[in-house]
Amino acid sequence: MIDSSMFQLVCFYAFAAVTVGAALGVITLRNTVHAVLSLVLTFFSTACIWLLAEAEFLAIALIVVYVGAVMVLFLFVVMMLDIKQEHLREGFIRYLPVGIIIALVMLGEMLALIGVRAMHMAVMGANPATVAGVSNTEWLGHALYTQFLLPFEIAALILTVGVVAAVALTLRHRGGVRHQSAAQQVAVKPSDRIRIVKMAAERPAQDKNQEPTP
Amino acid sequence: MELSTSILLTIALAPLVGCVLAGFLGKVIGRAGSHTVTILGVAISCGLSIYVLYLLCTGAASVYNQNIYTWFEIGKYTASVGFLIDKLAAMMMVVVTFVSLLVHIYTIGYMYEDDGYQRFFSYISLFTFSMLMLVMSNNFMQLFFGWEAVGLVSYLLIGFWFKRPTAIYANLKAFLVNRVGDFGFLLGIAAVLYFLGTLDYATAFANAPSLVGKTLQITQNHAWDAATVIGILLFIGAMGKSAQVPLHVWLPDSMEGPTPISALIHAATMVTAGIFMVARMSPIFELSESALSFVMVIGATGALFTGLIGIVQNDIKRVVAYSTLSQLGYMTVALGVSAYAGAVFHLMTHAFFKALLFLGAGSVIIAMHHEQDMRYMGGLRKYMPITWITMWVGSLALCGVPFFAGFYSKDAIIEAVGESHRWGANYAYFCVMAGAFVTALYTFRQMYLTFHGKERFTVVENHGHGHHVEHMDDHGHHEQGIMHEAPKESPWVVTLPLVLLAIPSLVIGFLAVKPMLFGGWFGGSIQVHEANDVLGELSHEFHGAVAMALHGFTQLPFLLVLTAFVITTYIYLFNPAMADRIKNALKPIHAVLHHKYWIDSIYFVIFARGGIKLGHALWKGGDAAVIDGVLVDGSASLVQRIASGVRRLQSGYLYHYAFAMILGLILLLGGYWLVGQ
Amino acid sequence: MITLSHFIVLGAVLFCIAVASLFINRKNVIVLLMSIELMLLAVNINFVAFSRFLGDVAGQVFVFFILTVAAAETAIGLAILVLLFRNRSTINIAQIDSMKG
Amino acid sequence: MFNHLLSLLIWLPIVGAIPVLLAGSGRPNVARWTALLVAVLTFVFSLYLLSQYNAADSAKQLTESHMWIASLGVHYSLAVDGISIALILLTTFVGILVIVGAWEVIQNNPHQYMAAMLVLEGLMIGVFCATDALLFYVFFEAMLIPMFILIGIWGGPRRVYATIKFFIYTFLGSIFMLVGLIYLYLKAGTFDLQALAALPLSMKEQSWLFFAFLAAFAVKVPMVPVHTWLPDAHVEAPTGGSVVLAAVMLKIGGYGFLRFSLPIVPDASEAYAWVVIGLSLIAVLYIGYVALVQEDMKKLVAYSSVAHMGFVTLGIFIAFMLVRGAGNMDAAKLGMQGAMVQMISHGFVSGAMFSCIGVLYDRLHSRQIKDYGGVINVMPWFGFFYVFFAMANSGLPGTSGFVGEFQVVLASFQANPWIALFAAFTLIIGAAYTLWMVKRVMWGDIANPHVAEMKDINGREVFVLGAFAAAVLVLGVWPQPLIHLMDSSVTQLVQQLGNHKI
Repeated sequence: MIDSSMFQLVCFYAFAAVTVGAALGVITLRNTVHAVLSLVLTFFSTACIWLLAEAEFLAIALIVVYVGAVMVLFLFVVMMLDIKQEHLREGFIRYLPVGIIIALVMLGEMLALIGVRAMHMAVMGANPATVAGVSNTEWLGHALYTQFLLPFEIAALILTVGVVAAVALTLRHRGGVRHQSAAQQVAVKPSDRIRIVKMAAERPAQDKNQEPTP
Repeated sequence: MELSTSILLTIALAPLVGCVLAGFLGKVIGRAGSHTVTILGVAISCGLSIYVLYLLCTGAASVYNQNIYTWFEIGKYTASVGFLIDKLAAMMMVVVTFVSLLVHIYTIGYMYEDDGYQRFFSYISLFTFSMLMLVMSNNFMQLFFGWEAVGLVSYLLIGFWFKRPTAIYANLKAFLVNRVGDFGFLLGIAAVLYFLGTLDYATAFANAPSLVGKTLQITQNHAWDAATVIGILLFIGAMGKSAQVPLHVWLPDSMEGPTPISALIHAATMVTAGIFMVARMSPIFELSESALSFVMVIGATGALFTGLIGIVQNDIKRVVAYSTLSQLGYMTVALGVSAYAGAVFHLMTHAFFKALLFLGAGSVIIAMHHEQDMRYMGGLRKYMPITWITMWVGSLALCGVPFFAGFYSKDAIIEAVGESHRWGANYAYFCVMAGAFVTALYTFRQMYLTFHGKERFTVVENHGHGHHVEHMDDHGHHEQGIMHEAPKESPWVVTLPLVLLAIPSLVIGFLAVKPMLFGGWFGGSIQVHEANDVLGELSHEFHGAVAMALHGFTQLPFLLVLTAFVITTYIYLFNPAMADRIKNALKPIHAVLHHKYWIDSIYFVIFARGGIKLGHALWKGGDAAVIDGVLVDGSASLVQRIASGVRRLQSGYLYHYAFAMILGLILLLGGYWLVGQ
Repeated sequence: MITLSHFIVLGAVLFCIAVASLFINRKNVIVLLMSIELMLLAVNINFVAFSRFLGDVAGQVFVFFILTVAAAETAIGLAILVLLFRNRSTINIAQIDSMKG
Repeated sequence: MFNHLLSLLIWLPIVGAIPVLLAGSGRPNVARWTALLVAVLTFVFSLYLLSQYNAADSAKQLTESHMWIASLGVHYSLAVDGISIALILLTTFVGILVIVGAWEVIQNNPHQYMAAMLVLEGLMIGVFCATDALLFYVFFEAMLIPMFILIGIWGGPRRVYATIKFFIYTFLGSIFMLVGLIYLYLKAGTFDLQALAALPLSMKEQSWLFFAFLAAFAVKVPMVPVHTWLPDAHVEAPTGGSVVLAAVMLKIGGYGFLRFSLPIVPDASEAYAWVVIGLSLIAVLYIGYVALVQEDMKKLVAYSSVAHMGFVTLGIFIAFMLVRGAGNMDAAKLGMQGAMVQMISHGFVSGAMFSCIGVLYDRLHSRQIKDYGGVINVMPWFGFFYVFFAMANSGLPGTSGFVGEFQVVLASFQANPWIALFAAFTLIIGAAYTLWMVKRVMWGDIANPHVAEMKDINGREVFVLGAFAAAVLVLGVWPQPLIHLMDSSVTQLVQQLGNHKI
């Protein structure tokens, strides 16, 4: 009989392995589309790990927001741009050892600093949300809309600005494209449509030589 | 009776008014207007000065000493503008305004053709004002004002023909050499203030005895006697202004100015300011034997050696200029032997006869159409008799022929030097005695070359051009020795001053010798220590002017003059070729004299060239190289060099920055880890 | 039994993978952007874990914010990328050095 | 009538600059006349200030004080004494003349030029009025901005180098002063100058502060060896900029010594007086020789400014030797007054010299001496002014240039004859470089066809030069009113010198 904590551990290892594997895929895959898809997998498995940590709202948000929106954006861009893959991979092999060494050194330092062993004892306690008698979403939502209201609003603002900025950056007016301008149509004035021209009366033909065209 | 302040102010300011009117409104009031206002101004001054002198002489007025206004007042130190009018000052005022008046009149004729007519009158009136401020001053500050102001006018007038390169060189030289003297003078004034605590004459002279025993710590171990320091410093000022060796170099060059100026400024008045000043400071000078010895030796050197140069000069004005230098030396020697009255007396007689000689030379120059070289003159006496006679009067006075004005003053000086027992008096006696001979030599030479002998110019009647094409500015251009019309006597505005100056040159000595030299006429203005009173000694032997003159015929100076007369008469009248032979025989000596002992050249190389070289070195080496190059721009370029080194780190590649960040992160983490261990 | 260190080690590993990516994929901006996403994810894992273990809601709130900001950043980053590609026809970073000093 | 006369004097030109600016480049004459009106009004008010001032009272007068930055205890406090008033009058006087002087000369955006001048004038008056150290500092630094603009926009070909040199030089110096002021504030808790003057300080503190102040003011004066910005700034500056720079801005250095170094760090000032005196004498001699060989007229006058300002610092610091060494208060006053008179006089003389060079430059567009020669043939009236100011520059008695030098030499002789000896060298060397320039520019035959075409000065230029000449002459002939104006303030200053702080 596998007890629930053991099961959780097994799940964690499984998801963690997928996460790390997919992350490695992100950075090594030759085809960028594959890399993006691999990143999707990373996010997905991470969301699963968060579920293990009973952070359900964030796990769902990660999938919805990231996988659903951000990653699609990535894919869209990657596919839209006609990127030549070959020379983007230049130096991959050359810098691989450096990258690995630095990554390993950093990992070692981090682990040493965190003190993995000391934290080994920190077993997960009771879920605070459960203790409070509410769901994780409610727990989080309560904090967001009370204590963190201002940052929340600011975050919203940042997102809006981000959207506007992204649009503004990529918007491009192509010359020679005929299109309808509703605003101009509405703001039209009579003088735009009709022009009254005063002309001198027609002159006799013999003056033509003396007086060139006005 | 007290002299009225308003009269004195009128005396001083009338020429200034003339100057301003002629200077600023010259174009409006025209030539005649200009000379009228300036002559009027000076005439008023002259008349009132004579009146003031008369009042003082008759005893109708006492010595005037009042401040007009306070120039500055700081604590116990004050400087005022005020007048001290005693007989000394009054006599100087009369000499200055009288000569100035005559020069004004003379100028009408002399500058007739010049464009700068109004400007010239403005300048000489300004000069009269400045000189009056100098002699009327009752304090050192105002004295210095007058001192420098006459220097300024001298500068302007030497450079009056500012298109001539030589004139503008000479005026700069004159001003700068004078400034060297003023440098000492200013320090002398500072020393007076330091020791006596005042700039006022009366107070300073009253306190002067307190100088005895005071010293100035010059260096750690040397302390100089206060009176000596003051005396020598003040005398350095006099050396500049009165053109004493070695600051005499500017005076001959100053002959670049128009001749009336040479007469007024560089012979009669301004150059004697130094003599006047030392006489004025007699209470201070009397306290220092060393200072007086210094004065005497300098004066004696000038009296003889500058006279020697005069012998080899060919420019008629330069001969007179060197004779002025020599005569100034005589006056200075007189000061040095404490015969202040003798110096001032000679100053007065010299003012008349030297102005006469200069104006006469000017008259000759007009007649010769601005030819100044005596080698192209000769035989002029028949063309210009008045000039000829008056010049002879002046020359005899200059040589010290008995009964002429110069005799009384010069003989008194020679006698006084003979009486003196001061250190260096023997040397001075030799110099003044030899100087008498030299004076006669160059004076007679000049007269013979100019007025006697063969005519060394040719008159070429020139019909093609107008006669009066000779303009002031282009007189250097015509060929030497060629005249377009025969010389003729100058107009009356020129000859009148000559005659008016010839009269005092004849009689003033005779009239004034008794009171001025031996009668204690100057009263308290000139103070002589009893032991130094050489004139007092001489007064025992004085039995009237006639007796003195008759006695003079038997004395060595007159015999020397006579010898010189015989020699020059022989050489220049009867055997003209001999002059050249003597010149060739004495070539080295001639060269020394011709180059004026190379003093000018040495000064030019050391001070002018050297100064410019030093300036360049300091500028390029100090300012440009060290301060700007190393410190200012150097530090800037150091920053730039460091920055351009650091700049390479900014490759612009994102991954380099990322690499740097990660490296930093690793180091940071490693650091924490190490600390944790 | 899952302990805190499991999560943290996972976060550290992910972070280091992303760091290694910065070196080996130095030319490809898209992969670099994705590496940044990975780094953020690693940080988020830590936040979630600590929040869970300390019972503090702030950790999860922060993850929420990070997600938001990261989304905005990605949007702008990709927009810049598009612009870059449009103007230079490449996304090769080696050719982008206008910040060179 | 006015409770805030000093504020009015400061802010009138600054605020007056706004309508001048608003006139725009399209209506240059409106701008010019408005600027002139403002400058004249300021001058009139400064005359009124003079009439309100009681010269017998040595205390600071017409005090104004408002809290400005409460958290730092900084006050907007103004007051004047005789020294300040003299300098304020100089500023407002020169203010009019530079505006008239630039009338037609500045064609490029005259409204901005005039406005910059007015702002500069207001700030300089502020420097002379401020009795709060930080307020002083603010004005002191703010002054650089309009000057920077004046040189940078209307300057000559190397103006960028010159402005940057000018700015960095002066700014570097004043940074040290700021540090010193902050130290004083931390120690005393106030920026009030009077309180700082009463603050006891150890010798070590005083020495540091002394050199901090020296750095700021020596650059401004400027003293050797930090003078090299001045020739460059002058050469590149437009005429008006040069005039203000020489006439007023340099004075702020000397004024700073009087207001900061002397009262706040008297003991260090005494201990290091020899440094300043030595540098002043070097300024007289070394700079004199450097000036002699300059080929650019403006540079020559700029160097002569350095030499003349040497007399200012000499006069100020010789007072220490006299008060503390010889105990001769009156001689110290003589030296100090000499320094003050020299400041005012140099304002007139150098301003006039630069105006003269401006007149020449407007006609020939050259400042090189060799391009001129025989100018007096074609410009006799100008020649009169030029020679007159040259004489004043070489210290001729009867002109203001003489008074200060005379007094300083007299005073320094009392301290040490050698100092007087070296100082008096200026008589020779000053005359040499000035008159040599006059010789090469003015005298002689017409040197080239360009000179022959030069026109004599017009009425506007006669007004500017005539006003300067009148000031130079009046001050030279009768300096007593000026000396009386500053007498009580100088007396008090000299008495302060005697108070030991340790």
